[in-house]
Amino acid sequence: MTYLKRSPWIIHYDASSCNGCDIEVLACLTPMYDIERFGIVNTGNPKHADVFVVTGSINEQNKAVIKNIYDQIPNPKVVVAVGICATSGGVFRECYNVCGGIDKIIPVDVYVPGCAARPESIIDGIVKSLGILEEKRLKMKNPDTGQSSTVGRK
Amino acid sequence: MKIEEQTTIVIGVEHLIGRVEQFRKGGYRLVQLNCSKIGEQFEINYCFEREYRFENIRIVIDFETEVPSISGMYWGAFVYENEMHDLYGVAVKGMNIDFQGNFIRTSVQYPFRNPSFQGEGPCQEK
Amino acid sequence: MAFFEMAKTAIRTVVSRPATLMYPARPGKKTGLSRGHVVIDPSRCISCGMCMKKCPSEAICVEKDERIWRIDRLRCVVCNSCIEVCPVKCLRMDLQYSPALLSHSGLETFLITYVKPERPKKSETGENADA
Amino acid sequence: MSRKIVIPFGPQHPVLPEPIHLDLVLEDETVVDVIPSIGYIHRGLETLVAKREFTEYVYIAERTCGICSFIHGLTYCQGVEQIMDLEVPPRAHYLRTIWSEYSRLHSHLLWLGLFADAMGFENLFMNSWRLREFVLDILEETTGGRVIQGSCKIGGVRKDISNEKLASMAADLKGFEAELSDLSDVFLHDDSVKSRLVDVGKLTRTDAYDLGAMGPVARGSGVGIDLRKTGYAAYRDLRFEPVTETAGDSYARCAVRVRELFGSIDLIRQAIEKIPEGDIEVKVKGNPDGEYFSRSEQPRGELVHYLKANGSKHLVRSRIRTPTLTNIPPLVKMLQGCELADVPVIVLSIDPCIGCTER
Repeated sequence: MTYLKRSPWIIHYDASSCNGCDIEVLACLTPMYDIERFGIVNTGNPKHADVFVVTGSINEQNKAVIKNIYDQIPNPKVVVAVGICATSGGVFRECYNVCGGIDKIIPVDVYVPGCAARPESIIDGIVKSLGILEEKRLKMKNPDTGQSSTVGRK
Repeated sequence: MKIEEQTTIVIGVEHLIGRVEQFRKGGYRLVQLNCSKIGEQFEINYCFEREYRFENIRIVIDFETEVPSISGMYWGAFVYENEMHDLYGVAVKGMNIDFQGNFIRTSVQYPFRNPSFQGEGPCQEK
Repeated sequence: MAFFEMAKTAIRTVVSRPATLMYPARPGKKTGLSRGHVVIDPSRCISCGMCMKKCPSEAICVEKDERIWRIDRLRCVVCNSCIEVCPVKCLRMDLQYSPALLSHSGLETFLITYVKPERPKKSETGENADA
Repeated sequence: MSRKIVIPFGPQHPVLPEPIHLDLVLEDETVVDVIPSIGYIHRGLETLVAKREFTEYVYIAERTCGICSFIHGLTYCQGVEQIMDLEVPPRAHYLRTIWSEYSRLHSHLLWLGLFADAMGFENLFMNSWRLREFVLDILEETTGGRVIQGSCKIGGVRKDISNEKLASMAADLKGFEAELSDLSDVFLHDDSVKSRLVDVGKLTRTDAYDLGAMGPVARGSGVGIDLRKTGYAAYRDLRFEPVTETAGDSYARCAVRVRELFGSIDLIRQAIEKIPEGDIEVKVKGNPDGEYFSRSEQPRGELVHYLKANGSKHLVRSRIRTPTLTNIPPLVKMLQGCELADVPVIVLSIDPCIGCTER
């Protein structure tokens, strides 16, 4: 539970979602769900962020944008794919402009299903991702001892 | 029960500008432009409305035919014309703001001409 | 006047309960109709494949020969359409949403255990068998 | 001394919930020209008509946009029903109206929150979204989905609301309305809100009409077009007047939306009072053949679903013209001549919904 002592910041990017999951991610920040209780702050700046929350599937145009934002986030970082579109492409999988889930471009640590993902699932997903973030941090600090299952995760 | 009467008049490309001019003078607003591919032809609808009266004019053209832009009369038409160009490859002549095919950037050129699909059939692993 | 306005808000905020639902500490709210995830009763499925045909995101796979009903949780958009078309009502919507996963492993496979009741032999689909 | 510089705005920007890219041409601090470019969320979902049967396409149509999902579903279903000459039972019409108006409430509250956030008024953002949860709870209790409701189908609706539930919904509206008027006071009368909005992003009446502005953008400039007046669903039986303001600035657009919230509450009350008993759906037989421009009033303006069918079970063409697309030319006009610092407020004042614009 050490990770709850820290205050991870999230950055949210709408890849090509229908807005449904987006507004649910935002709803998590508002009084009813209030993930700020866990010290989580939504930031607009990738360089401040620890958790990258992506909604919607990858398409040809935002491939580069997502890669760019991902690269700008300092290590350690985790990626949370929120919603069916982000995890597999969902109903839009067959569209010509959609490449599929986020894991085609960047490694994803937590998959949150749901169409649209409910705020409760998003909270679950983000809290899960904090554990992984902590593991990654330990791993980074002392690469020998901090064995973790996240190494080499796709 | 029909919600509203919708009239569609098919005209030739050469009469397009004249007809649109009439709508413009009559105080109609532009609802939308849209293109559909029917067989080996494009069908372009120009919809206008005034006081909830909906009117539609349609031109049917070949793939190569150039369409005159109506953005001189309706400034806001550029979004639809650029979209038509980007998705179907309709050549529109004389747009006020021409994005040169960069309004909606797509992975495939003129994707709606021959829609392609990816992905797999219903039963597959992964 | 502005002061009284503010005082009213302040008092109300102090007196009333916080709006926050305190989600992980308290269970999330659910209503009777909430769409969580699809559950199958494998003992009643006649593997007619209607759910597979009508699924808008092609998340369901029914393999009649191997008697398998498979769903990809990371593809299912919980639209309720399979449940509506199921002729024997062996599918239902559970209120609990599917949990977050740590890897791309949403596939869940169920072995269909339905046994066709003794009837004069009918070829292929059991569609009319029990509807 | 003035030098022109180009500032790219977006696609990822702290104030934008969704990616839109604007190239702002600036002279000192003043925006002289704007070049919008979209396509970051383009999925090409209209092509899916060739893959999905017309009855299944409802699920795709609904997922065009997560904010006004119900109205997308309604407009699509209405289009197919008009082509097939299906007579939808009156109770279904009323249920559709009730859900549409709840969607409008939820969308406007969402927008008010985002708008407050763009102004830098965090508290107001939180309060709007807290109120919005009330609407979402009702939507979930009656349809099963919070943002993607999925309760519309061709020929009617998929779920009924019991009369007791309707009565309790009407009763709950009272407390909601009281809280809403507290909130709207801040939006309409607070000095700091006014100083950010009044005279920002002016759009004259002529410009609004000529450029094809729709919804609150048009009504904020005095153009009283409201597609609900065409009388689709049950709107023909209900009394309401389009809300208009004449100033044409961001404040007027905000005021239109705030007043529409109360209009929606009133419409819901009327609908609950008048709702008839009866079936909620009719059977769909055969395939559609024909074409129709199905139009409806979304929270953001006029939504057009153009559907063309040829008698097979796949439609030939579905074209979705969303209100944001038609509001882009007015946005360009509004931005010309504004200060750089006002750009986020003006962009948000048209309530951009990029997800459905790019489809």
